[in-house]
Amino acid sequence: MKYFIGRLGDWRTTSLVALAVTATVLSLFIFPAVALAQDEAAATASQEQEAAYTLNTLVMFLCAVLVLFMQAGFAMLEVGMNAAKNTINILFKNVMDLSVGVLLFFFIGFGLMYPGGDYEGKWFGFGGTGISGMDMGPAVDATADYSPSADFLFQVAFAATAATIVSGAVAGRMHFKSYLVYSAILTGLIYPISGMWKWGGGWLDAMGFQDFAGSVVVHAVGGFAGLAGAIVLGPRIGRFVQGKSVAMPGHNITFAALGVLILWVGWYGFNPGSQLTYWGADNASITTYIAVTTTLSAAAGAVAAMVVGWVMFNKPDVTMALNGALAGLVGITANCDQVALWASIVIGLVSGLLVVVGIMLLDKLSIDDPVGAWPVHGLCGIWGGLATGIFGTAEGVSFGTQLIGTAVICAWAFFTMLIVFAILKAAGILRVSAEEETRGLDISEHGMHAYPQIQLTEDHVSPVGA
Amino acid sequence: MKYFIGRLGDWRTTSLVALAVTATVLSLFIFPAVALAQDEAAATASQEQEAAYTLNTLVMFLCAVLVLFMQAGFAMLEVGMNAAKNTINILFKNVMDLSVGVLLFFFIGFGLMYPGGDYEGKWFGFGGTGISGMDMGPAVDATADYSPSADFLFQVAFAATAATIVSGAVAGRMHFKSYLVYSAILTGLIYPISGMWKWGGGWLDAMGFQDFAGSVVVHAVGGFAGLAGAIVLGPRIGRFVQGKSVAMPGHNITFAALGVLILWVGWYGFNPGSQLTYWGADNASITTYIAVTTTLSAAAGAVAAMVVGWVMFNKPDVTMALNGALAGLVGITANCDQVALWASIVIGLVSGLLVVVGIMLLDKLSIDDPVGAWPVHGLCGIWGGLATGIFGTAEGVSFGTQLIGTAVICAWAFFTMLIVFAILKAAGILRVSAEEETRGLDISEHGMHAYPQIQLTEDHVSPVGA
Amino acid sequence: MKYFIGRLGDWRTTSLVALAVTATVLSLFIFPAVALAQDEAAATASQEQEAAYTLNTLVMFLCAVLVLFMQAGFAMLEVGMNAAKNTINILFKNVMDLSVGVLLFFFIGFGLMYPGGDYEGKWFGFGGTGISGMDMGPAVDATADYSPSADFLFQVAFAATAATIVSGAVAGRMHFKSYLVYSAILTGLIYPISGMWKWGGGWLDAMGFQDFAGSVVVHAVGGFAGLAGAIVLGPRIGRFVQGKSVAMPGHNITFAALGVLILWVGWYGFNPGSQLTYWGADNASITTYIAVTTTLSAAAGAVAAMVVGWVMFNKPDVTMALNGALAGLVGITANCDQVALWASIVIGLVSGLLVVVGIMLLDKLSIDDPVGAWPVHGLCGIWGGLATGIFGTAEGVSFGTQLIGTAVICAWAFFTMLIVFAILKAAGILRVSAEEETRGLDISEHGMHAYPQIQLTEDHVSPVGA
Amino acid sequence: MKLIVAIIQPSRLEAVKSALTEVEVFRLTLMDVQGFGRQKGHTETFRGHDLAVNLLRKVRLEIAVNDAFVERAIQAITKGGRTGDEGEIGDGKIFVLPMDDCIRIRTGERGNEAI
Amino acid sequence: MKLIVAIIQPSRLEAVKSALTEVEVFRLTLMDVQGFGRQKGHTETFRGHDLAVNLLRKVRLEIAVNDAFVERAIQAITKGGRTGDEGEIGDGKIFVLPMDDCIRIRTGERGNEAI
Amino acid sequence: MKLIVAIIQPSRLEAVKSALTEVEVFRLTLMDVQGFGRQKGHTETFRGHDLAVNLLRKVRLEIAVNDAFVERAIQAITKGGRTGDEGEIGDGKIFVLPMDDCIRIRTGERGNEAI
Ligand SMILES: Nc1ncnc2c1ncn2[C@@H]1O[C@H](COP(=O)(O)OP(=O)(O)O)[C@@H](O)[C@H]1O
Ligand SMILES: Nc1ncnc2c1ncn2[C@@H]1O[C@H](COP(=O)(O)OP(=O)(O)O)[C@@H](O)[C@H]1O
Ligand SMILES: Nc1ncnc2c1ncn2[C@@H]1O[C@H](COP(=O)(O)OP(=O)(O)O)[C@@H](O)[C@H]1O
Repeated sequence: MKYFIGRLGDWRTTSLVALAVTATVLSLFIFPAVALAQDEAAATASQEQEAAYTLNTLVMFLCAVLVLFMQAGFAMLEVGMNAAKNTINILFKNVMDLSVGVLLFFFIGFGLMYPGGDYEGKWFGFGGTGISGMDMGPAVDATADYSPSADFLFQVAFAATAATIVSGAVAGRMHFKSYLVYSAILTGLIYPISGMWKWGGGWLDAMGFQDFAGSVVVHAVGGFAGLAGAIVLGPRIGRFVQGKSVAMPGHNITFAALGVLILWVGWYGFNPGSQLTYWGADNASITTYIAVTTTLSAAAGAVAAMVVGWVMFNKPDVTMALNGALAGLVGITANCDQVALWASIVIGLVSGLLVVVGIMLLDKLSIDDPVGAWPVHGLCGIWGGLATGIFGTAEGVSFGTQLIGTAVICAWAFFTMLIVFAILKAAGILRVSAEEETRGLDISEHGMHAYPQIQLTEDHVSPVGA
Repeated sequence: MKYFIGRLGDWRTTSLVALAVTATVLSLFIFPAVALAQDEAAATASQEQEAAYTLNTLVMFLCAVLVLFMQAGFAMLEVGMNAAKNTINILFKNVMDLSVGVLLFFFIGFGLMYPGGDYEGKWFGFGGTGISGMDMGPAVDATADYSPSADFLFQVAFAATAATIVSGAVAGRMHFKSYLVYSAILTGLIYPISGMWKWGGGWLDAMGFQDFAGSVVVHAVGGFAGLAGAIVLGPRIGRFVQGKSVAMPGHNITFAALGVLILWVGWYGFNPGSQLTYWGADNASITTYIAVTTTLSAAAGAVAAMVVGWVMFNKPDVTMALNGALAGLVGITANCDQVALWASIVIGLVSGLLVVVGIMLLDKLSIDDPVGAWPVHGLCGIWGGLATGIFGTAEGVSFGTQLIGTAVICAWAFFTMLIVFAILKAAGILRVSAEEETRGLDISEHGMHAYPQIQLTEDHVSPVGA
Repeated sequence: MKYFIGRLGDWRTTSLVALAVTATVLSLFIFPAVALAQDEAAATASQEQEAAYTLNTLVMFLCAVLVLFMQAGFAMLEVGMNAAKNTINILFKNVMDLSVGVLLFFFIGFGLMYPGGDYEGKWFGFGGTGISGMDMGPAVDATADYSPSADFLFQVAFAATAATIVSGAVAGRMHFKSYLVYSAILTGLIYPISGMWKWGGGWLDAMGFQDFAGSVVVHAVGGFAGLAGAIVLGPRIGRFVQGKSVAMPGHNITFAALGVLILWVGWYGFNPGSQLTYWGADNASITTYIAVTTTLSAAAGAVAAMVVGWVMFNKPDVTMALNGALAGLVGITANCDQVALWASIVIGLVSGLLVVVGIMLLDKLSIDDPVGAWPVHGLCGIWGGLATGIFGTAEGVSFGTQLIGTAVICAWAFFTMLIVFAILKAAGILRVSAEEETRGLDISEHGMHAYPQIQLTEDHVSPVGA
Repeated sequence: MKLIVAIIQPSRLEAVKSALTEVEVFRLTLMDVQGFGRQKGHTETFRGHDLAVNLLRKVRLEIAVNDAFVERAIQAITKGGRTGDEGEIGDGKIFVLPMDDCIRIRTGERGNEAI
Repeated sequence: MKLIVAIIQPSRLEAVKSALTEVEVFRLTLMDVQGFGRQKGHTETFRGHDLAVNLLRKVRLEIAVNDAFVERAIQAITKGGRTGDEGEIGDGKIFVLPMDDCIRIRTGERGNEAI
Repeated sequence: MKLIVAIIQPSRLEAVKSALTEVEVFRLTLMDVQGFGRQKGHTETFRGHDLAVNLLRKVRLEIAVNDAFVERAIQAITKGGRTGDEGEIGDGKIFVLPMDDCIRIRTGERGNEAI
């Protein structure tokens, strides 16, 4: 009987996935008609327009590929910074963030985030399922800046990034099925709704809030969603002993460093790609300018975090430097198009400092965020939003507006996800049992070892003084 | 004496490589003349043609780089899914698939696959060694769509992909030198010949067979060559005990997942790149449309395989989801340019289901394919070919033709390679001894450990009931 | 007291980093003015110029991203080829080569390397700090070939490559802080000064010395700087026992192979990207021609090194093949634009042979270069420079000039770095103590294990005969 | 002199070490082992196959003690080694072996002083 | 009571375990070890260097038994542990050590019952 | 017959092996272990946290010898096992255990010949 209910429990949640499948089948009858209707509409465009459309579309496509590559970076970073016994679980979550994310963003998210001109300045809108104006044949509208498919690909890569940030913050103790539910809600609802406020032409955009490539819209959303998860879940067993913070070292720093280097590379899709139109000397110039500010900030972040860590802990700590590079990347994301080069270095230096402070702050508050998702993406996401107000040179940029926009989006992500996690907790499917956690999610959730041939030791390290 | 013969045996096969070297020297006297003759021929082209040529060439180049990156993906996937004691061997095979493949495709393969217009509708042709119409200087023919070098680079990357698929299917028991022989034959002969039938303008192309980016031409060829290898070699020791299939877990799932994510990324070169001409709003639009169908199918494949695996084995199995993503990618490869978005999701879902079924089928048949090369590339390659007939919207596409083309190419790859492997077996150089296999190919073939500092356990897991 | 001095020692060197930070603050007051002044200067350009500028800039940007990705390749290769106990240290060095390198190249290096037209034919010049003619807004000069930011990004990626090559040669025994000093000097001074001689329009360029993408300017500089480091540092403990060379196997060959495959892929940015202008059928054609020679040489290098290794050591050794592929890539780098295809194969074959010879030569000389940085980058860098004189077809190329240019640059890198390393040695901060070395740099320098959950064995292998 | 060999749960290592410290046993050698006993193993899967894992991770302690310390060491291990209040199947065993001699390598001391 | 220590070939582990089960010895502890004996090692290479690997992978079993079980356990290990019919050099050794006491941690039981 | 168990520094392994070879002790089994003794551990860090690592890497040798070889084996290990001239804290211990029997698995030989 108990067994039967257990199965049911599984089913209740996997049925979510089944739902997505059903949605597919339903849509079978909707899409083709739309597509055919638009077939004829393909407008004729001037030669220059044609060239611009071509180039914008293809460069955006290549940038989207770089952003998608970041999934590998996140996977490696998160795996490396956690215990070996949770490796399968983390990899699985990352693959599913992307896969479930793609499908849900396709069915719901894209329509919510880019509802179209009718919803300008609004809080909410829905432009329909799938990708409007998208067709398998010739360009629907060659006078547009780029193809709708390139746009979708680029946007879905961003959505998957926001989702995957959380994975690291909740590592080691969350039920896999609950994670799937979370992931679906974030990419299908939470992210696109606040994303619409800015990038979909919603109220924050109308207000003049600026966030070029998503320090706030993407990273802070992921970071604060992760914080909500970390708080509701509570720390891993043994992470705080009698109020004292105990390190739980990651099992493979090579993977972690590889992950960061991949993320750094992927960011060249994330930030420069967000220019969206690259055609023309001016656009191309700005696109590469963005790449330079991004690089300088990342480098400054790594150096600052190394120095700060060195001073504070008396040894140069590579995990700090790695987090610092990411912090610099997050911090510059909102303003990479509009700050001076010196400012990009300052933004990176501050980001590198902030990430160390953020990690220590969470330790003080006894919040367990295994990979530092909040310090990197949440805190430096805020910093990116505010730095735009401080160093930004774009017309109309104002610190006040930046403050409001940043605060609102962070609060949105934090509180909605707090509710989602709280509901999952109330339903009793959020956190695995202590025994399952101790054995590791790989065995308890997936019945597999990531490294079956290696005898791993886990308990032979103790906090100083114990 | 015995020792001497042993050395001779080595030599007989390494001499194959020596042959390639000799071929190089011979060609020294052929190429320069050709090149010089064409030097003057460079035609003048209109400005639009020039722009198109430039953009097509450069985007194809970048796509080729993405496809070449897939080599890293295959290496990581195959290494991760096999025992640690065969790691060096697998890495070596992958590096050599690429290196030997590049040289042989240059000397023979490219000429066989693209023999030129004279062989239209034919079964066989040879356009000469090297790259015809290729020159180090200015564009030979600027009215062409793209440069011959870009074309060669793109095509050679595909050939290396076909070759490397097999590596996983024959892992753990094949002599390294035999593998080199196989690899040379596949990239030099088997793949280019059937490739010519379709992409070289041969008889299948004339018949109307469609395979956009190679579900059949590349993946099914690799998959069925691998199947032939797996059958002739027989299973690894301990893989089937008294008719019962025994799992031999891969030693590092992190590497496997990294490999799949790299492959996913590389596929954006494979499929969208196969558009070949990207200039113009229409082409650019289709290129990115292809990227979207590819993404949707991969995501659907991963989700479907996860769900099916979850239902059947009662636990979500990440190796299934990873294989499912690849399956979705293979399934959409033939038709990514001509199916509706909903259809791409259906194709992915079916692929995800098929790959699980395929893995179980091989187990039933006691065929040992360590990484699932056949279920992923062979079975879903067929599915991709047939799905083109079902969901395809291109003019002239017909299920019957798809069935014939798919069957013929699969049979060609399977039977020719069956013969090659059988000959190697008859020569006694196909499979290593039981003792060598047990110790692992790394030590017995290469005298090296991949992880010399780690004490690896191998035998401490037994099948249920034993 | 002793403790206090120890702290001071740390501080003396970390203060170097602090200096960089100060420099930033100073520059705050210089940059904005420059930027604003140029704001208005944006010239109008013809449509064709505009298209060329756009395409050149964007393709250079993408190539720069590929070159930056090589950092991940170097990190993986070097980590994999060394003992596990030095992993953190190597990763940290690689991340810092990039981060410190970016900042120093920005402040000093770029101005030294590209001082501008006034310094044509000279030995030395300084064009100012930062990136001249760079602006965050529209293109400063749309009649230029590409944006200054794209240029900077591409060049800084090269500088970081030169720096990171050394990391492998000095692995396992050098103080981290000394490495930071070295890295800053190389990217800030040594590399840009000799780089200016050729690429900055200096005296070697005026003389007709040719080095397309940097076999000499980048790789030989890194290789010889590494050699200087390896000599001054002396071999690792246990590497040469009574004059006999003892292997110290790398701990993870999978990482090493992944690194090489990433480097191979990254090289498509390094070599083809060095065409700098890609617009027009001719440029595009040459760009991809370069990609093909690069590919052929890499493949030939891998095959040659495998065969040579197989003949000499009686077993196919994957580390030789991997080094061979890199050797082929280095050898073709100087001349990839101007040699015939057959020549590119010959260059690769010779590179593959040379790398094996180079490794054995260092062993004979009792010089310990853990990853073979000198054989790969130094020796094959020389070969690349000379091969340009042998096989090159560009106008004015001469073996004599190549010989001079190659010799001068190698000597420059070798002797200046010899001095730098000697000074660090005299200051007593170059090499860690024997005890620290034995325990590994990860613990002694960084207080961290890369793989804390794995029990690693180190001493259980002994040289034959011992 | 006795050599005490104890097979314990990895999760009890810290507790056992504390308990031993309390009875003034400060020195020991430990290694990772795999145990096969009454405790049930679990089932793992890989690509749809079930694998029975009967060998469970344990930690093996080796403690050389003078005769006077034998009983307290045993008590300490028993106390620290129990999972929960009642102990659980799989908590392990202690084996007491006679020992003829003990030598400290550094000094060459022998016998009781060397322990 | 005896403590039987057996060093065997990793490839014979399954056979030894079956043989022990047949004679009703169900509990044991095992660990991975490296052996140095008459069996020749092999040569490894790394970048053109030969390395002699004299230390070979073995598995070490530790089995506490009552006196009545000693002989059967020895027979079972000898039977299961031989490679091929004749056995091969390197098949390993069995050491029988006297044991003074045995304690089950969970219950505190001692002596023969605890084994 | 005795079973000699020696806990040594990993860095002394080669020296101990040579010294044993000199006194004609050719066979042994070794394993990686972690030791806890008088030698101080070190402090590690991870993201700003200090971790005390008290368990230090050691190698454990197990050597079955006939009575006549016991003393020389002990001397050899003591000689080879010392770090520097004086030895250092942490150089380890040798435990000598009585052994009732020894069996060679391949041949079934027992007692002194089997060692
Ligand atoms: N007779 C024995 N010989 C060697 N090891 C034993 C013996 N009995 C138990 N062990 C070790 O103790 C562990 C726990 O034993 P088990 O029978 O599972 O539980 P319990 O200690 O509660 O009886 C086993 O996994 C094994 O490692
Ligand atoms: N005297 C010994 N002391 C400790 N271990 C031994 C001893 N003799 C043999 N062994 C172990 O048994 C293994 C096999 O021994 P070996 O001499 O190679 O073959 P055989 O058992 O056939 O005599 C060795 O690798 C070693 O681990
Ligand atoms: N009584 C003991 N029981 C078990 N192992 C011991 C004992 N004493 C020492 N050891 C082992 O020997 C190692 C060295 O001991 P330690 O006290 O640090 O130095 P020393 O050997 O110089 O006294 C320890 O790490 C431990 O592995």
